[in-house]
Amino acid sequence: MNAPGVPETRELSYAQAIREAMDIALAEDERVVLMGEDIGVYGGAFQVTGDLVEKYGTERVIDTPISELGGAGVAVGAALTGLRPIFEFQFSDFATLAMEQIVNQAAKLRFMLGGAVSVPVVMRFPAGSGTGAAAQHSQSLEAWLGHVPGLKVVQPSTPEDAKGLLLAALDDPDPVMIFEHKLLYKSKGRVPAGRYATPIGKAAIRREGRDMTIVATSIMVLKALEVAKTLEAEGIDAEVIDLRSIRPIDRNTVLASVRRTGRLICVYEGVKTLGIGAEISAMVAESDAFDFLESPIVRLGGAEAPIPYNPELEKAVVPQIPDILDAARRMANGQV
Amino acid sequence: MNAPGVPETRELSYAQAIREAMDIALAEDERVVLMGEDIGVYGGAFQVTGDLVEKYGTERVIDTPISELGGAGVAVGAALTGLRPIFEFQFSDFATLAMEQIVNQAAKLRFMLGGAVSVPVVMRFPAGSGTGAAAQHSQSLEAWLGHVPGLKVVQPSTPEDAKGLLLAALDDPDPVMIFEHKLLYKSKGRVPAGRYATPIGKAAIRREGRDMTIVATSIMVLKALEVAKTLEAEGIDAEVIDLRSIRPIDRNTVLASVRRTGRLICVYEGVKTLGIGAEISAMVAESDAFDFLESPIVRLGGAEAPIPYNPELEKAVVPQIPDILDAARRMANGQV
Amino acid sequence: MFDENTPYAVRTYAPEVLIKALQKMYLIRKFEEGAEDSYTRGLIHGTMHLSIGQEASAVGACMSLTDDDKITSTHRGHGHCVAKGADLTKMFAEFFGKETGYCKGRGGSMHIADPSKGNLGANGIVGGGLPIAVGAALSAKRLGLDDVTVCFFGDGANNEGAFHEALNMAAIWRLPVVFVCENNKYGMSTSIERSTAVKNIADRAAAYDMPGVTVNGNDFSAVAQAVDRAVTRARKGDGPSLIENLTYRWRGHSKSDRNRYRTKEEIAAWQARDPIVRMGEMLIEHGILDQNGISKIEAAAAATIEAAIAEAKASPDPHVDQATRDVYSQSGAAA
Amino acid sequence: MFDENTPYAVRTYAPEVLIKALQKMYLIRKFEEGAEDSYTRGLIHGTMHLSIGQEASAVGACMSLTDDDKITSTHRGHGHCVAKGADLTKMFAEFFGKETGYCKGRGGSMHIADPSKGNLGANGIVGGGLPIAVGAALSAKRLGLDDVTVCFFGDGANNEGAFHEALNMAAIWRLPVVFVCENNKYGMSTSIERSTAVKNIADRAAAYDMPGVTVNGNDFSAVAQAVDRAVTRARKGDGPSLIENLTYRWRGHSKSDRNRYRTKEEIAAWQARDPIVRMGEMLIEHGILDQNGISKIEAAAAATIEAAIAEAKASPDPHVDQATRDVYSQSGAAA
Ligand SMILES: Cc1ncc(C[n+]2csc(CCOP(=O)(O)OP(=O)(O)O)c2C)c(N)n1
Ligand SMILES: Cc1ncc(C[n+]2csc(CCOP(=O)(O)OP(=O)(O)O)c2C)c(N)n1
Ligand SMILES: [Mg+2]
Ligand SMILES: [Mg+2]
Repeated sequence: MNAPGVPETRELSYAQAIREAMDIALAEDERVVLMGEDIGVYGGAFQVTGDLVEKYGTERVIDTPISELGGAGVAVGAALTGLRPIFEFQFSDFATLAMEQIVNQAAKLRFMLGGAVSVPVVMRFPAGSGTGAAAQHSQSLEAWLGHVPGLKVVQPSTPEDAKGLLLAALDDPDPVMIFEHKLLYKSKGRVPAGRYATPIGKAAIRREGRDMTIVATSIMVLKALEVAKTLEAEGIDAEVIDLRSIRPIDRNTVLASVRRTGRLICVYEGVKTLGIGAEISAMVAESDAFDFLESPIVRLGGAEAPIPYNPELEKAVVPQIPDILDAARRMANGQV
Repeated sequence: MNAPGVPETRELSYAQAIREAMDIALAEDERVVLMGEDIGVYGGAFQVTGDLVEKYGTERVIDTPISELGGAGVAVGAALTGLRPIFEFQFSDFATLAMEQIVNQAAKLRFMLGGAVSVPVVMRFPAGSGTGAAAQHSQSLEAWLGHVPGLKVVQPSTPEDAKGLLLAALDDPDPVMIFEHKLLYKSKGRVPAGRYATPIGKAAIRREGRDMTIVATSIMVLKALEVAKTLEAEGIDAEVIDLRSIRPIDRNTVLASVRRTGRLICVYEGVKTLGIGAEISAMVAESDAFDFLESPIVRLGGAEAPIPYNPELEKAVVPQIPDILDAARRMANGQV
Repeated sequence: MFDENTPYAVRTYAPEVLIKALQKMYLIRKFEEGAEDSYTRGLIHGTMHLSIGQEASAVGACMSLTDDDKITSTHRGHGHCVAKGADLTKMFAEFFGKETGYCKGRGGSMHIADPSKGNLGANGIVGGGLPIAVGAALSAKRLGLDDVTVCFFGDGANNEGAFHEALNMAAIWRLPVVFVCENNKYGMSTSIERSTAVKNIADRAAAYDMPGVTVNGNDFSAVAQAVDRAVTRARKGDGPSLIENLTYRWRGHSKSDRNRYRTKEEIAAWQARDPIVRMGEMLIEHGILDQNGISKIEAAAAATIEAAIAEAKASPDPHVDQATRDVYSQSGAAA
Repeated sequence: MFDENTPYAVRTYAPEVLIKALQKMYLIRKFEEGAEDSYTRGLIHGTMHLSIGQEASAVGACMSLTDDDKITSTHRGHGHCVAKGADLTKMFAEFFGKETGYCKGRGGSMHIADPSKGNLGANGIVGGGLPIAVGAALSAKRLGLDDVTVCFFGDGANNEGAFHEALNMAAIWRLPVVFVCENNKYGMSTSIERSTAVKNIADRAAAYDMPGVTVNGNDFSAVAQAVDRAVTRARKGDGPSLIENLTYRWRGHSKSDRNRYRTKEEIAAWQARDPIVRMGEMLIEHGILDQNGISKIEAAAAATIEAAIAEAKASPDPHVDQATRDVYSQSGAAA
């Protein structure tokens, strides 16, 4: 039993937390439908939808043909006319087939029509490397969508946020894109029961610190927290910010932190060039926080290469704990 | 007559220069084919291919059906097996339909196959706003492709470079993406006759200056040069760098300039957030040029909105000369 | 009263309904001419795609639709918009980039929409509306409404992957959507013979196990008959259909077209098959109107358009400082 | 000697060619079993898609191809690769992520290619190979070569827009490409009935004005016959064809499949129609091999695979400091 007012929490995996959010939404709101490839009886390629089809039927948990452009477009059209679709791309890489509908239609319809409509579609993108699926199944393309006005783009790193951001996305009248790291699906954490929403556009300070700010996204948040723990033992006090939302970006939280610490490392899995860390760095470099910077801003992003198959190579092209640790130590020692 | 060794130049439009490059390539190399929608008898939506179909026939200047994904994929397959296709997207916006083939196939095949193949395809993307064609015909999505390892991405701003970069792209064994600003097609400049190649990956200092560095892309280079002229009269000496290549980026030229001037403004038409200026800024902020910076780095990019139809609104959402001038003056006066 | 030679439309619709249809056809014609004229006068900033010659397709296809039924349209969408009941002044205002336009000047010709009348909008992306139409039909089915969606698209669009994916999904889910292909023989400069492996686009219906029919798209009655049947079928829950209206655009693709890919003779031959003239003849033949009545309708349409243009021209421009309004539902909600 | 009941393959190919085909079918089967076993032993890092049960389709379709002819393959591509003559050790080496693998360990199971044998590679993107195959056929035509491209894809891929666009272009340009659909009844968990509006995928050929034929994909002779005819047609310049091989995958879609969407009975029924057994029976019936000969072939295949696995396992891993090699042709050419 919980104390009154304190919400009950349970230990859930990230995938379970997402499923719970969908379950709540399906139960509460007849307009909610799930769409995607093999999300029905198969339960989704990563078992995120699980057995929801048994509870809600094939009319609400809809297996689409392998037609990403058309499927996403159907979700857009349905959102425009009264449904609340949650569309799953089986791997975020396949969204490259659907950019037209996401970017030209979902993102722009409201604006192009002078505000006459809105497109409350939610799309989910299992992303990232680490599963040995090679270059066409391992990309992190969230920066693309972060570049597109009209969309909102989030990257939950914890089960609690995975649930809360999905429910927030469903409440949102505009299209919300959720990038989920495949390696996080099995990660566990405390998740409040029932309905709650994690605000879109707010970063979370996962660890306070005075010596440097590490802004991380998605799975890199977990790595950064590990690093911060090690650094603590070395007398270095790192603040770790989980960006959570990459469109809009929580400018205030990041800038306030940098003003306090004077040092910034950005850690992200997407390709370094033009990745999310580029924006964070540029945002700080053009702000009044610039004057507080005591050293160059370091970015640790993915290598300038597709993701290789061999597991050792695969690890080598995305930032790992030792890379972050090394960068943080060098920064603390004024070696950047 | 020209002096010996000095190549003859003529005044050509940007579109004519591109056509001349294609003409040279078609004449020299049987493997070169042009592909795209309405590039034959219509001459291309922007009259870039013009009458090349009359000279080379419909077997080499190939009108495709309205099938961007398939068309781009055919070009990739053809490049893989011996042809040198130049594929034109009618508007760069329609490339959103073809990202799969560009990003999953063209960019990655060489790497995924361990270097066993290369994909010498050239793709041309008429981009940008200013034609009153509204949000689905006016985007600047070059940052997307700049984020993709395996591609090379250039943005010529002059007729000379438009020709030289296209010929360089054809010489290149790897996929090269050329973003052409629609408003530049009619702009004129001196263009050397015959065959020459403008190196991919090299920026051009269009104007030397000591007080600040303005890094601009595409049509913004012309605006920046105008601004520099005005600033000169005010005693402000701006260096203007035409980035030309956004993948790879010419780090050395940019950093050396910033080390000299201590100030940086990035001007680009694409959406500001996660646009090319984000990368330029971050690249400088993480480099040793950081220590030379005397003020925050300013970015002037497209507004966080789709491109509106109304011409005044349309102008309002991309950087204009007064915006750049204003930013430069404020920077010179230490007001940033 | 009617015999087997009486056209479907005359058999089916009341005289005043047919007169209204003719009025709409004239309004479209005059709208397009007014648009063209405005363009020539420099009132239009962008491009435009005129549907002169295709009026029977737009009006015929909307005959059995209510305001709850949806349409999705194309870059060549003025006719569909008028047929679905749009306000002409608001259309011109949009065209002129005015704050009073359907899109508040943000969309222009290629994005005019009127959700209040079930018009989900023109689309600048060839084929872009096809999956959206299927989505609208999915909504109707899921929400238990009996709305039907009519999805307009061109012959050029039929080679887009979106066409294939959309028709397949509509078929497997038996959704209430009618695909109306306006086959005007060209996608921009590319003839159907050069772009499309089949002769009739309706032949592709078999690949989606749905009825496909090719009709004379300049014959109002034939279009109305084919679409009515498909709409009835869709409303009953029997799934989608594909209808191909053979028609022709008299003008170039857009304002930059030099008409190099077709002959003057071809254009003249099609102009001789004017769908509006044909409709007028049918109404005269069946005693519904006389020539004088038709002339009055034409004159009234011209006057209506003139007034709409004048009113639209005089209406206010958007505020430049609101250029980024309406990107999100709650302003200022994002970056 | 041959009568009308003699299967096409027996009539057409020399005995040693047929024996070689059976050898390849066994090599595929043993390759897949070896792959599965290696996976179970933890030698494989990623996923894999096994083609056990589909061997007749892969081998039959490659019968009339030379090393200059091209194929494009799919995520379920091991069989095609072996059929097109790949080195088994290099295949396993790739599978194990080794520097000696076809892709130097960069690609893995879903990207094995062997350009030296005309194999343009597996593809991780469903439908991704279809336009690429058309491009290869365009090259052949433009360069005046008489190479043909065989494009393998699955039933699931037939609902991708890429399928539609690729078949249309191949048809209008009369390109030398043969589309071979391996219809194994499911795209992952989604049956063709639930995903596809037509019963037979070959029925969609009519939408591209090309011949379409559905054959028993477990009957080596039937596959070879259909594809040979289509290859001949393509080589003569008469354009593309679509062939649908009805077959079945015995294993799950990939290693994460719990087989919830099909019954044990269905799987057993298809296992009873083993394409390799059928091929063996045909060769016995026509006096080309006896049971003993077949057993020897099977044993030899098993031994070959075992040796390939051993050799592959023992070969060197890539150097981690070369993780970003081969992104560009000239190393260090970009960012
Ligand atoms: C995806 C996409 N590709 C290309 C274009 C450029 N474009 C606009 S209209 C058009 C021709 C369309 O032909 P069709 O569908 O037959 O319609 P029509 O213009 O004949 O009414 C083209 C190529 C576009 N807007 N969108
Ligand atoms: C564009 C794309 N969408 C989805 C997937 C995930 N996926 C891989 S194989 C597959 C099923 C393919 O079915 P089919 O084409 O019938 O081939 P089969 O697996 O049956 O051989 C799916 C959905 C993918 N790899 N690419
Ligand atoms: Mg047309
Ligand atoms: Mg299958």
